[in-house]
Amino acid sequence: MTARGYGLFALMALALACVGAFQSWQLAITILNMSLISAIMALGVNMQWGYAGLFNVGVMGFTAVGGLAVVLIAQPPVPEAWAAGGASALLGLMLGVASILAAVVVYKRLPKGRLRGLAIIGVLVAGYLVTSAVFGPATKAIEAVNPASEGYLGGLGLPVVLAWPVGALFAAGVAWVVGKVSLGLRSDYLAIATLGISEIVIAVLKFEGWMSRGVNNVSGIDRPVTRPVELQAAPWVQSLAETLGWSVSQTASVVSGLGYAGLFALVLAVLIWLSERAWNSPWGRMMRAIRDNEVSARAMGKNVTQRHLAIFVLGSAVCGLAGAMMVSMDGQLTPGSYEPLRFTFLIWVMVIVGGSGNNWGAVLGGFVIWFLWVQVEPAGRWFMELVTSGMADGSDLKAHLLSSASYMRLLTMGVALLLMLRFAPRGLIPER
Amino acid sequence: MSMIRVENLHKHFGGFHAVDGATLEIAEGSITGLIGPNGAGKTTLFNVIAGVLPPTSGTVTMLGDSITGLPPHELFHKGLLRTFQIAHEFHSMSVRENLMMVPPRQSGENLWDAWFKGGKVAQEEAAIRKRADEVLEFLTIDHIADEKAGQISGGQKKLLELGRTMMTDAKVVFLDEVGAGVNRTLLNTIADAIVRLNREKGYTFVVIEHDMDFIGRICDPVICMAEGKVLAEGTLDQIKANEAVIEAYLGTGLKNKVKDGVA
Amino acid sequence: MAEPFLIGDAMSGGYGGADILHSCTIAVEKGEIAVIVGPNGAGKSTAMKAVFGMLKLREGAVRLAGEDITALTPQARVAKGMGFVPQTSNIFPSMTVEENLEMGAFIRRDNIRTTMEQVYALFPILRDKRGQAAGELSGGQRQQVAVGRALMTQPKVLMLDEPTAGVSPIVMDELFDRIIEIARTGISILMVEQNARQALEIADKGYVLVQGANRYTDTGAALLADPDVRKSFLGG
Amino acid sequence: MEFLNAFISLSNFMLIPALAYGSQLALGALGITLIYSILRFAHFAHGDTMALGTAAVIGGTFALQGAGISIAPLPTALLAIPLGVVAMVIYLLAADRLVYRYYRRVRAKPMIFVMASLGVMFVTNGITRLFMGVGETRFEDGARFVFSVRDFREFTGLAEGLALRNAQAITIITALVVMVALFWFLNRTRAGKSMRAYSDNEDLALLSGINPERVVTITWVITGILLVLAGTLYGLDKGFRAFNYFQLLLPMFAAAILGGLGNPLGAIVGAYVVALAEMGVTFAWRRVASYLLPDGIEPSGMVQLLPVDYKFAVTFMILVIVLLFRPTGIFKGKVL
Amino acid sequence: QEVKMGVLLGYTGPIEDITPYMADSAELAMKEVSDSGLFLDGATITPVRADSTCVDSSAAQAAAERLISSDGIVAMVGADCSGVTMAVLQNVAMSAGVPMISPSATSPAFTTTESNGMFFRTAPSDARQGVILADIVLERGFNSVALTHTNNDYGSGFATAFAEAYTAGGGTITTTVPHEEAKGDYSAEVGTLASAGGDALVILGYTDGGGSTLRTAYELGAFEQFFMGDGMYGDALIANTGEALEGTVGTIPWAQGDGAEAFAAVAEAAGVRADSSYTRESYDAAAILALAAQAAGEATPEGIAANILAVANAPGEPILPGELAKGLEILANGGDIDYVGATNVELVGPGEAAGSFREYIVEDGEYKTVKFH
Ligand SMILES: Nc1ncnc2c1ncn2[C@@H]1O[C@H](COP(=O)(O)OP(=O)(O)OP(=O)(O)O)[C@@H](O)[C@H]1O
Ligand SMILES: Nc1ncnc2c1ncn2[C@@H]1O[C@H](COP(=O)(O)OP(=O)(O)OP(=O)(O)O)[C@@H](O)[C@H]1O
Ligand SMILES: [Mg+2]
Ligand SMILES: [Mg+2]
Repeated sequence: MTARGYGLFALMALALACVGAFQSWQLAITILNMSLISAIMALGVNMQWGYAGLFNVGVMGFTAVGGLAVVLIAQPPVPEAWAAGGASALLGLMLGVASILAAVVVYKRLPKGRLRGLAIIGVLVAGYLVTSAVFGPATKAIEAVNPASEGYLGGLGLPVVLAWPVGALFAAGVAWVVGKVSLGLRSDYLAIATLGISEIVIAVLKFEGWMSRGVNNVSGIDRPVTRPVELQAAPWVQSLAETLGWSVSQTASVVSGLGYAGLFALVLAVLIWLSERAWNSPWGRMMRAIRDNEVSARAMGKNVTQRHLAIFVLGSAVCGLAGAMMVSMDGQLTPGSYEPLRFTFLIWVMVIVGGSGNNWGAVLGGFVIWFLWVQVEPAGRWFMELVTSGMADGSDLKAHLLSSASYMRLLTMGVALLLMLRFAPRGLIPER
Repeated sequence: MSMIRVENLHKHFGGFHAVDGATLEIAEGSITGLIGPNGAGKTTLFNVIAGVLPPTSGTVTMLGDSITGLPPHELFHKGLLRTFQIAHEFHSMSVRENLMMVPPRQSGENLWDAWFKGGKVAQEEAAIRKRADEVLEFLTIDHIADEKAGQISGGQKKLLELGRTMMTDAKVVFLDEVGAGVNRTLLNTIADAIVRLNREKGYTFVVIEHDMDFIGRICDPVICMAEGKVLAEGTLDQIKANEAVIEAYLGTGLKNKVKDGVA
Repeated sequence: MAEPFLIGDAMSGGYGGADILHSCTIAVEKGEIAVIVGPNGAGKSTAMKAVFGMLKLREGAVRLAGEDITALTPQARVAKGMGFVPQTSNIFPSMTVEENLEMGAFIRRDNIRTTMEQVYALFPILRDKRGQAAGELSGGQRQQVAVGRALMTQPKVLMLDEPTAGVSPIVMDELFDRIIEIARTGISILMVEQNARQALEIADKGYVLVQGANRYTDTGAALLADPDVRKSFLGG
Repeated sequence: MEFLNAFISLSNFMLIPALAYGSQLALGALGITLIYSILRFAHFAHGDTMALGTAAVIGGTFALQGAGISIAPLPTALLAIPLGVVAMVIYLLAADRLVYRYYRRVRAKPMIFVMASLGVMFVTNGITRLFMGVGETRFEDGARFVFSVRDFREFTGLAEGLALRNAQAITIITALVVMVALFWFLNRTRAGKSMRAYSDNEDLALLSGINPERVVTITWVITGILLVLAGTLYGLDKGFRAFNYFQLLLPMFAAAILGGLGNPLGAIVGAYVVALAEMGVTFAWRRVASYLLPDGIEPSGMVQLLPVDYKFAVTFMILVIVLLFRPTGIFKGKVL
Repeated sequence: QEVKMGVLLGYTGPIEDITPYMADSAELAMKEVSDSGLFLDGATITPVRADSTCVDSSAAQAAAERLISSDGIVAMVGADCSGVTMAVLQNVAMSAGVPMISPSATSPAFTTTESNGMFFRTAPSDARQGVILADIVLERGFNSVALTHTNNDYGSGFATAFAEAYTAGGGTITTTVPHEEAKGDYSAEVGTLASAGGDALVILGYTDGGGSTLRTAYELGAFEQFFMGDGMYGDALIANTGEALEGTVGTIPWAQGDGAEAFAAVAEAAGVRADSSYTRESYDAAAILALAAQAAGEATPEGIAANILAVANAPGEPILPGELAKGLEILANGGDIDYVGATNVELVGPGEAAGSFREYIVEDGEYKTVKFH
């Protein structure tokens, strides 16, 4: 990293410290924790875009898949639901997979031609019918089990930290399939395909209630760090509060938040070490070559397709990991909240503003953009108050402007984004 | 055995037959010149052989094994290298890095080694770097080794194209107009290098060029293509004497040779 | 002596970093052919771009018919009657060959049909390919389109950066022939060439550039006759 | 008779709405594709600029209504469109001067433009809401229907009815006219060709005497016209709500990309495909089938390809499948 | 003395069109309390708004954290959507010990979730409304209906409750189709609903998606009779759907008596739009928080949390909107009140509200009360 980089990170730390000093330490840590997660997501996207030039606009889908892993790993199983239809739901799933595999076998075995097309369609239709005959009733039965608070199969009831690597694996698995299907597409076409697939993933999460409770959300998921409410009772926290002269609840929140921050920072540190080392090795040189000119890289003996798939899977796994971390911090999975603007485009903004092709840039971007995303709201209000301060009290315009202050949030975000892009068009810490 | 054998090869773009039943043979150890009018299908033929384009029909064999339709990276590992007529540099990488990425089977390209076997990777890197620097010096572009390849002059890009083929051991090298835009004095040096590589290391070369001096200096035999087919084959002198080749390709020199006309 | 029709006078400048051109001068008289030769990376293309205003000069001036045009934008220079074929990316790849030629005549308001016929006569292959996207052409065909596009402008001075790179001998001869003809009609030609011997044969004036500076300047014939020049820059 | 009923039912519930929706998408997608091909970036601010433009038209409409001017049975908003166009062209050009021009000068990568357009999107989002608020605004006046279901049933005596709203009819007609005009402009006029040339090779366009700033200006003017038209027609048909316009962004992009980016014809075809996919794949054929099947046989289920739950997923699935077979869109599009 | 209360709602995002009116209503109650001069020896309440975004729970948590630890609010009205509300409750409010009353989070999950007594809501859970609506539909002789609901926990929970009661009562649901908000075009959904048929269409959603569905269904001649839930109630719906809405029957939590009218009058006097979704619930939420502080005699989170149930439920003097001053006075004198408010609030322990429902019918472009349930 350059001096400029260190300087910018120092500034970022200063900004967080100011939040702590002038607003509150709880807020500073809330922002810090989500910034760490955002930084990890940005690292994942940077691997795909910055290293390989893959335009993945399906980040949302991979994050959500990672989140689902938390539910499936950490939630306690629902025995009634398993009894009601667990076995047949699984059977249904397997039938579905089997029919797809059968179609693939048909595709590989039969010669090209009309017969093959018809055979594939036949296999798929038959598979669909059989699958839905088994699967449909099973899921209905599961969803009917205590729908207000359960209505799904639950998870395995394992420790929640285990869900993080599993989240990464889930995302990697989905990415492998997605990559196999769509990596032949270039730039914007890949973008829209991945966007589409991520929408499909969210649709599945929303509608397959037997698995994720759908739009009814899963809440109260186990946490990797003791919750502040429980910490408040701990004697050492109380004595710490006394030493600091803080309230117990504040101390507990800060301690719990720092616990997450430690875990997340550890993950981030490992990831960035791996990324930096890879990026500065012949592997990184090869990836840059592939990004610059695929045709030429192929002619120089690099298996572009395979490398693309690998980096796509790797980057998506990192996004999935971040998604799992986020869900386990929130303690809930809300499929309805996965929106492209928040979970895809915002991450892209982080990567580009931070400096694509530079790991530290992406990390800094994650911090800066998340900080802004949260803090532009008071800034916008403050600005509105400033603007209207000169106006006569009770004037209609003033009233209108003040009541519209909430819309300053995105407006301020836009202005901040434009300013940063203007003064650092290649990113805050650009690729060398 | 012939190094490359192309049999009745067709490549169609829509209704247009860019390569239209070409059959030719490249002898092992030869430096074969490939000439022909613009649009004769030379580059297209290269692209099909090198796996960039799938053939419409026909076969290509290398040392007796079929390589029809193999992807370019596999062909590279079989020892088939090529340059591009329109330079395909890695524009955001330095000139030296452009060369250093070429050698195959670098252990540092494997993530595991890159992460956990730093020593081994560093050792390999030093060797590769040395070789790259030698190539750069030979091509007289060592002073721009650290420039971004996207920002070097047109001729320098051509040299870089050639340089990449010198970074690894090859069996057969396809050169697509490496000379176009390259200074003639330097081109002579390059010609000598090609001959040397051919003699000392036994590389086979196939060379597309429009500069007859260059062809004459290094090539034997010469194949002339036209309209997707092989028009004539033989030594350069035979080709130069061929009426059809003269009409389609060589022409008879300047009409207004001396300005303000002597006549 | 009166000032040449077009002159890039003592130009210094580069792409933002260190200077590429060091007080480099190139000029062409009305109706004459000037040829620039030199090793790769000498700054020939850079000098051409500088004359055409695509590069900011740190020092020096460009004058056309006595008028200082140093501050003009490239498109203003086009309006003043200058035409340019760059060395690379010199066609509109997704437009058809014919549209490429039309774009060459963009600033003309008169009938362009006859000029287009002349281009087709010069490069017959283009007539066959006129409905095809230029990006799908072979390397030599593209080069023909590029030159054809510049000819369509009917400029007062035509600047060509390696027009013959990649074209077949027969087309190259035609092209040089045509360039001589054009020059005879009073148009000035300034070109960079690596097919230097053929080019200098038809040149009224030759420049040898090395590392951004003028090394030799003389008539074409004289440069051809100079053994040093031949050996170092023309391949013997 | 039965067949007619089936067809009317199909038209009423699927064909006409899909055609109208497709036309609205097409106008939007055309703008996106134009900016993509000429200025070379994906314009994320498109949806929100559409909202702002429509807001301007609504302002004008209310002013006209206040002055008692109307062109009933046509909606007054049509009269206010020129005003909206002028406002939007000024806005877009201002955005270009303040934001995009700098990146053109430094030759920034397309992705930087995309991010800048996201910034513009946020800003526009705020301005629209400051100006119009967030609630739903209806500004349609004049007659609502060319003919309504009830009129149609009475008139024809058929069991099934068919509705054609004024806004739908106007949308479809306008879209057709605009498409033809745009094609003529791009392929036949000097200005149009200079735009295509600029999009192909900026430097060379310069060397052909094309003034790049002029090309950029024309592009934004056309975009302004297209997006105000699209936004107004959409608003007339479905009511104005700023957030809905933002949501339109994805289907519009889907249309432009599916058709082949940078290809105007593609944008149009893509838009209709997206619209039909959204409506058609999850369409329940039961009602239509009940007319076509012989008496006595009633379809038992919904006769539906897929449940409506997956409506959006299905649209994207179709998109992905089409792209797998045509990797650069239905009509060969550009790749940056 | 100044007391700060948070108003955490989604001013941007999918429900941005109803939140401004909710916030206005909540602030109306706070202003009423401040203006009375009776609140805690002349203290005033300053509302502090923050954006919950409705969908982005991370941003919502940060906003709530800022409200609590930086702005120093003692209680908050909010949040709105169930997902963000749960996140704020579990991760911020509970640990900070700040009570929150949501005017619109209707998910059944809140009934059972542990909250340390920090979570309340003024919107009754959808389960009961579903049953009541089902009865109304059957009572009116519609034995076969098509059902569409907005695709979130509100819509899906409501639809489940409705369907269960309706089929149990002998009705047939021809099909159930979820719809997304803010999509503009609902022809596909209507096409499916029409194809399925039925004597009427039941729409459980919001003004935007539900309203558009209703209008589209009417204009395409798919259905003539509609039933709807509380989420769509409001004059905006009448303005936007016009004659299509005529004859539509629906339910809404409503004070039996003068509560709702009283609220309408108060709101009109203050120039606040009262007829939008969840404005009544928002007013009530803010009023209860203020009254609870008064009952505690101090504006502290603990005090407020401890007194919410006491002021909201019987026994005591019933208090309607506009009568907050009266309530404050009674409490100051050590009396007991039962806040009735605009929606007949009855808090069944933390996390659950019970209330009465009004059955209304739209006639001549107005909502007319049929009866109370
Ligand atoms: N993608 C394509 N689509 C359509 N036609 C093509 C395509 N690529 C090449 N062609 C045509 O195929 C013919 C052969 O082109 P090719 O590049 O092989 O010629 P070449 O012999 O290498 O010529 P040159 O000496 O000019 O490089 C040309 O006429 C060209 O127009
Ligand atoms: N866009 C650019 N940015 C930075 N440096 C450049 C750029 N283009 C060229 N250069 C540098 O300027 C020098 C001169 O380049 P120029 O293209 O003028 O050479 P040339 O004489 O035309 O060579 P050639 O015969 O190979 O075309 C080279 O060293 C090159 O590295
Ligand atoms: Mg070629
Ligand atoms: Mg050059």
